[in-house]
Amino acid sequence: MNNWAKMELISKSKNVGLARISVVTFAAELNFNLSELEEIKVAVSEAVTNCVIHAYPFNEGKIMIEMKEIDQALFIKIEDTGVGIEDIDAVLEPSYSTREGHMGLGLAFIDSFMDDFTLLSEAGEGTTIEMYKKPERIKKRQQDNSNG
Amino acid sequence: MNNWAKMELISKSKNVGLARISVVTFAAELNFNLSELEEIKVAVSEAVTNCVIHAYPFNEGKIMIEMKEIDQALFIKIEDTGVGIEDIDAVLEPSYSTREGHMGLGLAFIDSFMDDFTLLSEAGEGTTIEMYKKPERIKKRQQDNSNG
Amino acid sequence: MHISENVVSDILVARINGELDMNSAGKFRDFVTSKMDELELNHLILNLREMKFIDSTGLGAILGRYRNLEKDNGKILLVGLNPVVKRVFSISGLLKIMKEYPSEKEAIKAVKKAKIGGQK
Amino acid sequence: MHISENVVSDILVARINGELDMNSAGKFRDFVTSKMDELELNHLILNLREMKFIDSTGLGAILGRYRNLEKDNGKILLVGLNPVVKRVFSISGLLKIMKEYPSEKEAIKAVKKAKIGGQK
Ligand SMILES: Nc1ncnc2c1ncn2[C@@H]1O[C@H](COP(=O)(O)OP(=O)(O)O)[C@@H](O)[C@H]1O
Ligand SMILES: Nc1ncnc2c1ncn2[C@@H]1O[C@H](COP(=O)(O)OP(=O)(O)O)[C@@H](O)[C@H]1O
Repeated sequence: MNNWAKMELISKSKNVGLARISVVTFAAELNFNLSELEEIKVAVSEAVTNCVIHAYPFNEGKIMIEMKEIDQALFIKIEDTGVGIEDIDAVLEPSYSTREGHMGLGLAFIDSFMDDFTLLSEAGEGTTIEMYKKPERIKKRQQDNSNG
Repeated sequence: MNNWAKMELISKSKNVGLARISVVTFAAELNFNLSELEEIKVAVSEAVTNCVIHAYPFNEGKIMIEMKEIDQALFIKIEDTGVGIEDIDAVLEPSYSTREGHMGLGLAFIDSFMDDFTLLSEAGEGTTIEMYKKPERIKKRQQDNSNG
Repeated sequence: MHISENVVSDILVARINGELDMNSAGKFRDFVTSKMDELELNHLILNLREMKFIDSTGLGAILGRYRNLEKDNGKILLVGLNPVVKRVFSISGLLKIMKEYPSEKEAIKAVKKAKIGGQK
Repeated sequence: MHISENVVSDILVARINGELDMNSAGKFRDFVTSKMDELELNHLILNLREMKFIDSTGLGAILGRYRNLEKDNGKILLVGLNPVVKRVFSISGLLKIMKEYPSEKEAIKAVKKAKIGGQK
């Protein structure tokens, strides 16, 4: 069976590090190199920080994290049941933030550091972000195989 | 709200390290010193290894881990739905193991390294182990307060 | 995260150890602000060689200090960016407003030179 | 876990790097067994200075090697136990059958001395 793990956390700022370390430890068993693992850490940190700051601005709520190995690649789903997003297209713009003092770079970092991501949300219902990344070594190997 | 986290893993040997690191990262936010954190790592490793080896000997199953902060101390619950234990009193004896080549030391280590633990099981239903540890620093502080 | 510091004329040299994220950004801001206010320092050199992690919240905290110092012509200078850290600084645009130097010494020299040139 | 090794006369000196648990115990056993069989070595010095973690499964793997070598009067000697590692060795009883030495050099000397003394 492909590896898989699930986690549930409270939206406290000290748990952002816990989420990061758990996911990167899971990812380290795949074929990522060190700088890819650093990129995954940043992406997870951004998504979980968004839950703490934006999804639950006034009280603590739950954050659900799922990690999966799919065809030697990493799939991560991070979910909250917080305030949700009114205008998804707007928040996907780099430098857009609904909070003063925030850089609006979180989603841009996720976009840069992961191969693929999807943001799903409904205002008042919560937000789900799914991210996908395949190790460069595996991509290369699969390409070499299909070429030769 | 006191901190709290939950995790669900598949009983693969590579996930023993993931469990260990996640719990110790959670515990690091409490007031444990470095050698107490090492002790917690050993205890978690023993409990999760038992699930992999004993609870699910023939196929992979799920392991549920809950960690909680209670009155500045750490509470950990590790649960499987595997084969369960026939004779709890027997397995609690140091050096007792139902598997050849195993030292029967896992539960003895948990006993040495945690303040308290409870083993609950029913044959065919699965096993739950609960462990509790309070940082020495907190114990000392609470004692000083009650003495003075 | 832990910060160790050093003061050279009107410069605070801060070495960040550990992770700069939403859990430590407040501590970073409080430490730098109070130190610089207290000793009336103008410039900040950030040595990030021992920084294990930074994300957009950490970068935001550094940008906040930049905006703060800018009012009085204060500068932030960077030292010891590893490749991944350099990349997040670069993507964020912060490398356009803060320069990187090969060592604390070089960064200190750069501040002093700018002063003689009359740019404070 | 990663093992680096060194051979001195009939002794394998193995330095364990990382974590020795159920995920790496098999690799440890295979590495030590095949190296010692191949080169017909009798004794094993384990340098654990860089070992980051060990639990009862890791100790079991070391005990397994001990039982194996014992048949031909081979010994296991330990080097570089940090306090926590020393405690788990001690609780497990392994320190009663394997001695600790302050350095690889001292451990090698001890094996050679025992041989001159005729105990192989
Ligand atoms: N989990 C979430 N719940 C609610 N809103 C979110 C969530 N994640 C992102 N957002 C919205 O998307 C915007 C952009 O996010 P991001 O690019 O990470 O930048 P920043 O966090 O700096 O604002 C946020 O300002 C917020 O309005
Ligand atoms: N989660 C579990 N499921 C089923 N049996 C278990 C579980 N944990 C412990 N046991 C039983 O308890 C015995 C003693 O466990 P332990 O002290 O950890 O030693 P060891 O794992 O070396 O056998 C095991 O041999 C096994 O029979």
